[in-house]
Amino acid sequence: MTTPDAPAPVLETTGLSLAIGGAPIVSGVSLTVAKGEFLGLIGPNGAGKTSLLNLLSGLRTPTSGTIRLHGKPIDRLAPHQRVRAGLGRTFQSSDLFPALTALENVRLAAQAKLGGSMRLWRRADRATESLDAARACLERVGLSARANLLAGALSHGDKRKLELAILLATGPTVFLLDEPMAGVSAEDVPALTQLIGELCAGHGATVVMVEHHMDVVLALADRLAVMHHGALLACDTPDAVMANATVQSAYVGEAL
Amino acid sequence: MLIVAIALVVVPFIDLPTAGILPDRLNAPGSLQLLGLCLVFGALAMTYDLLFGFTGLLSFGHALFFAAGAYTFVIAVTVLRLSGPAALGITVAVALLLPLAIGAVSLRTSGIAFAMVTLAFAQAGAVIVGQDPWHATGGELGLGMSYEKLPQFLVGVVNTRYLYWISLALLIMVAGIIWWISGSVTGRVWQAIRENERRVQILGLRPYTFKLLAFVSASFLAAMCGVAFVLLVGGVNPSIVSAEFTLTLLVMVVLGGAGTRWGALVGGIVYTFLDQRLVAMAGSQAFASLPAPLRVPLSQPLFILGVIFILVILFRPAGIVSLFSPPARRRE
Amino acid sequence: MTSDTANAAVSERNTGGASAHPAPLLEVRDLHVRLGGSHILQGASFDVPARGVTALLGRNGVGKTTTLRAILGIVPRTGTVSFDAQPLESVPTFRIILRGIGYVPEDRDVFAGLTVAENLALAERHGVPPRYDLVFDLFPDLRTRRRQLAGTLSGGQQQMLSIARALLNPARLLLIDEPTKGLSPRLVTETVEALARAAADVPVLLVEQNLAAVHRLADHAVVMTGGRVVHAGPAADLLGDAVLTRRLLGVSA
Amino acid sequence: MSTIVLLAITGIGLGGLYFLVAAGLALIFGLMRVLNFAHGAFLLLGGYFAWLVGAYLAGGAATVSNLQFLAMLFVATLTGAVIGTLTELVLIRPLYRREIAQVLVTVGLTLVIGALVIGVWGADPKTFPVPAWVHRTTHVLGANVPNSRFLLIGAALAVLGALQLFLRRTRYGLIVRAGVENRTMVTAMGIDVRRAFTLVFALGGAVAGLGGALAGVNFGAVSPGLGTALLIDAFIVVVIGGLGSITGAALAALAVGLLQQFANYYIVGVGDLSIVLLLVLVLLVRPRGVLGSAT
Repeated sequence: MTTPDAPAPVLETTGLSLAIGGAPIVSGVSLTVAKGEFLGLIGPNGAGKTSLLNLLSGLRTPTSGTIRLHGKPIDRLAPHQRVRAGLGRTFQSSDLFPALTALENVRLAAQAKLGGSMRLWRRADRATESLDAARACLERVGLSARANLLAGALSHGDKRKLELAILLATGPTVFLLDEPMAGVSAEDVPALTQLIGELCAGHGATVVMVEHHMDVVLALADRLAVMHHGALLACDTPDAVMANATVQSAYVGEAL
Repeated sequence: MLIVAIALVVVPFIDLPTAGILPDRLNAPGSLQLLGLCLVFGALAMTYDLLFGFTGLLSFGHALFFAAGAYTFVIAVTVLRLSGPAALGITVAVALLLPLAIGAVSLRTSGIAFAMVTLAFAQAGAVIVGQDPWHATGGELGLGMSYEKLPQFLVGVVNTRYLYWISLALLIMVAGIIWWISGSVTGRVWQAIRENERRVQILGLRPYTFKLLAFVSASFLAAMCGVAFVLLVGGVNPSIVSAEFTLTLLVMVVLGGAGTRWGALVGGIVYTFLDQRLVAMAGSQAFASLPAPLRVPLSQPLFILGVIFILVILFRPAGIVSLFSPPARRRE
Repeated sequence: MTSDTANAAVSERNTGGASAHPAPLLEVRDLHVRLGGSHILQGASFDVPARGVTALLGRNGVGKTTTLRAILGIVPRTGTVSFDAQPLESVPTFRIILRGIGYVPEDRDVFAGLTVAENLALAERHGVPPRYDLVFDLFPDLRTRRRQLAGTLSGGQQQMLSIARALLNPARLLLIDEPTKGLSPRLVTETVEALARAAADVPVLLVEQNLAAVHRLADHAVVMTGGRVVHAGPAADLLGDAVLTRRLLGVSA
Repeated sequence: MSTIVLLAITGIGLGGLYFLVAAGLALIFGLMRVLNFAHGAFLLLGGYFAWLVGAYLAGGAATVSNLQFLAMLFVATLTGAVIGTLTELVLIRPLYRREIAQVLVTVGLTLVIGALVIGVWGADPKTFPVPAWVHRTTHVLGANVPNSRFLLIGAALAVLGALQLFLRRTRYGLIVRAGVENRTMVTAMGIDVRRAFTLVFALGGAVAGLGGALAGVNFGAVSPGLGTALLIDAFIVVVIGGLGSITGAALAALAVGLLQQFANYYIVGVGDLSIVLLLVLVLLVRPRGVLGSAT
């Protein structure tokens, strides 16, 4: 499939599997994502999409298989080390730090990126370099006006944006987005879609996005990967995937 | 704040009757010792709150580090016959290394398991202190402090005011350090760990390291409270290593209001004061005329404190400091 | 797969229900659910008629499962829910169930450490004769596997056990959440046929992603988007209209 | 040889006592996820009420008849059951879904009951009357084993058997086993799981109360510190066995009892330390305990 002059994959999994209590959750997923590529990951509920992201970000340990980032295996890295290696992610549910302000939420991430979080003598409100970085990230998602509100008090749509600002602040080269539209009201979807498109393009980032809104996926993704029963059913251009009969029957439900 | 601090500093110069609230007139040694004890336990409760209320680590072994500070200092002065500064130096070393070792092991677990491992370590400490295999702790009887090597102003009942000031200085130091580090860059990470540990990892930070730092910081400060405690009461006994004592700390913090700025301090002071004075205040004549079914339980401070504690949990989960929170918040 | 006779039965029941307009069995009005800071249900309102299968449709994550859980009071909710004209808001979950609602949860939720027989025995109620004959008639596999631990059953068998548990007592309404999720095509067919037989006697509120299964079973359709109901009407009308289906469900039926 | 037999039987007896205390804790934690600190206080009250009845029946003598002893055990069990029921109804139930507060309220109850016991009966130990045969020894494989050990082993086996019967053969046992797996689903089957909560607290309290009386037998006296001392041992047993597992608690109790006896015999005074070490080791290797469940 890969032509000789194709760019080296940024993210590559080989035979990635996860079983919990003997039940297969992810089975033998081999996937490559090229530099700057936007991959949409779709599939019915329970197909193993979030589990796959958890394996990539290190929150779960695979039963077998390997993950390479920029050609180097990262299987032995803890979640925080993978983030430092450039693998950033967002979560499906906006479980931020509700008792901290929006700015503090982003600043923790900026601090982690800049280093020096382990400084007991350094007052948080005087750590200007991370504050500036955090403000810039809030600005880019359009949340500057709400910087000093507690994250728990933000509207759902703003929480999704804050989630993106935190991701930006960790400075990743690869974005793993888990259902960025979850719980977002229909009228807010187009604007958020546009924002995600701009952020990813602006960063030249490589993206893997799990999303159920097909219009969002089709608007953003270069390629679509379809999961079903934990396995990768297809991975191709959106047009080819939408025309694929197996995908149609599994995802759209024409099995009967 | 400043007014309260100044008032506390000048207490030993004020000769006032206290109408039975304190054991004696305000600046008498007995009263000053009780007030000092309140200040030390207030500070100790703050150190526990740094761990439990601020970082979200439920440890059942915090008393161990308080006791480690107290015992190390007494043993250094009395058994090893070291000078004050040398004893303090050894205590500081123990107060850093012991929590580093115990924290490094315990923090590999979390939640209830963490609570249980810390409880087990504290229990091991209690066993060692009680059985006294190296003839240093005085076993079940405890150990009185030898004052030979300590400065003269620490000795004798008439000098209780200096001990009171040391307690006050300790409290100000502990409160200041906790205020500073909880507002620090690292302090924000601790708060973040309490709120959502999984997400801290995804920021690229290792929660274990930060939790260990919180554990060592809180334990070190607790050990310093232990030093002030032995200076004030002149000795140690195994009750300060016991599991009950850790539970007492938990009660103080929750009673006052866990995770709030002054809750733990207020809880520590109120608890200690009631624990020490309820019996004496209850010794009045009106009390003696009560029928036995009322008098017997009311003569036990822990009974009253336990009931208050249960009532606070049931009806005032944010602790007694929430009684004084601005009414504006209730309006919304 | 869909036989002509079944189709006819569906449309007949459909028109019968629509023309008579009897009082709905279950009325949901302005239902809100907030969980962990997200506002999942944002004022959902719909009716479940006293006859036939009502399918609750919508994309993943729009709040279908939460709606069922909110009706039963498993998640804290505001708004009104009435069953047979009786309000359910302040009724604890177990009493809602005892009023005659059978529940088949998402992911089956059988008790893995209990045997099949024990899972069923748990559903038995004081003074209500359990309908073992009916259950074992629908799922003969369960009879032979009575002593097996439920955790060792296959996904399809667990699904059958979960449905059997809900059918053991006579119910006036069944809430069934994604019964075909994660099943192989053959098991999907079996499950759907069993449900069709069960639904002949009792009204059902069904959450289902598989549109073919919806086609086979549903008389009425309620479509949710973003925590609200955006469409309600006869299932045949919705599924017969490719443009509408694509717009509401984002898929081609 | 005789030493080893004596140590083994004594260790098993001690394990039996630990199991009696740990069983109720494991039962309550398994179903309700409440770490019940007041369990030691239930035990304490059971022990004191048994002593009260025994002292009254014995009329100043050091021994009681078998029937009188049975009455003491019965009263201890009943006391534990009553206090367990009241605790669940009055303190735990209003705090439903506030799990930390539930733990804290049991801490408060421990303080209250401990203070009451000291207030009413004083801080000194009270000699615990037992039937004369309990003081005698039985010759086993060359060792003279005190009969009290056999009493503890027998009681622990009886409780283990009764609990297993309850869990395996009764409808409430079925509800409890199902509730340990998935409380919400039990409710969603039309079962009032709160009644099971009360029952479990009553049962846990009953076993703790019985444990209190048998602790009186084991130590020859009851004292206000009895509850906390045994509670910590029971915590260790429950955590090693896997929180919530009755079988795990039984195995861990046996291991802890034996380890403590043998360690104490070969190096005086390390018994308590050895079980702490065992706990730390187990938790570092298997943070959920030997038979703990995965979630």
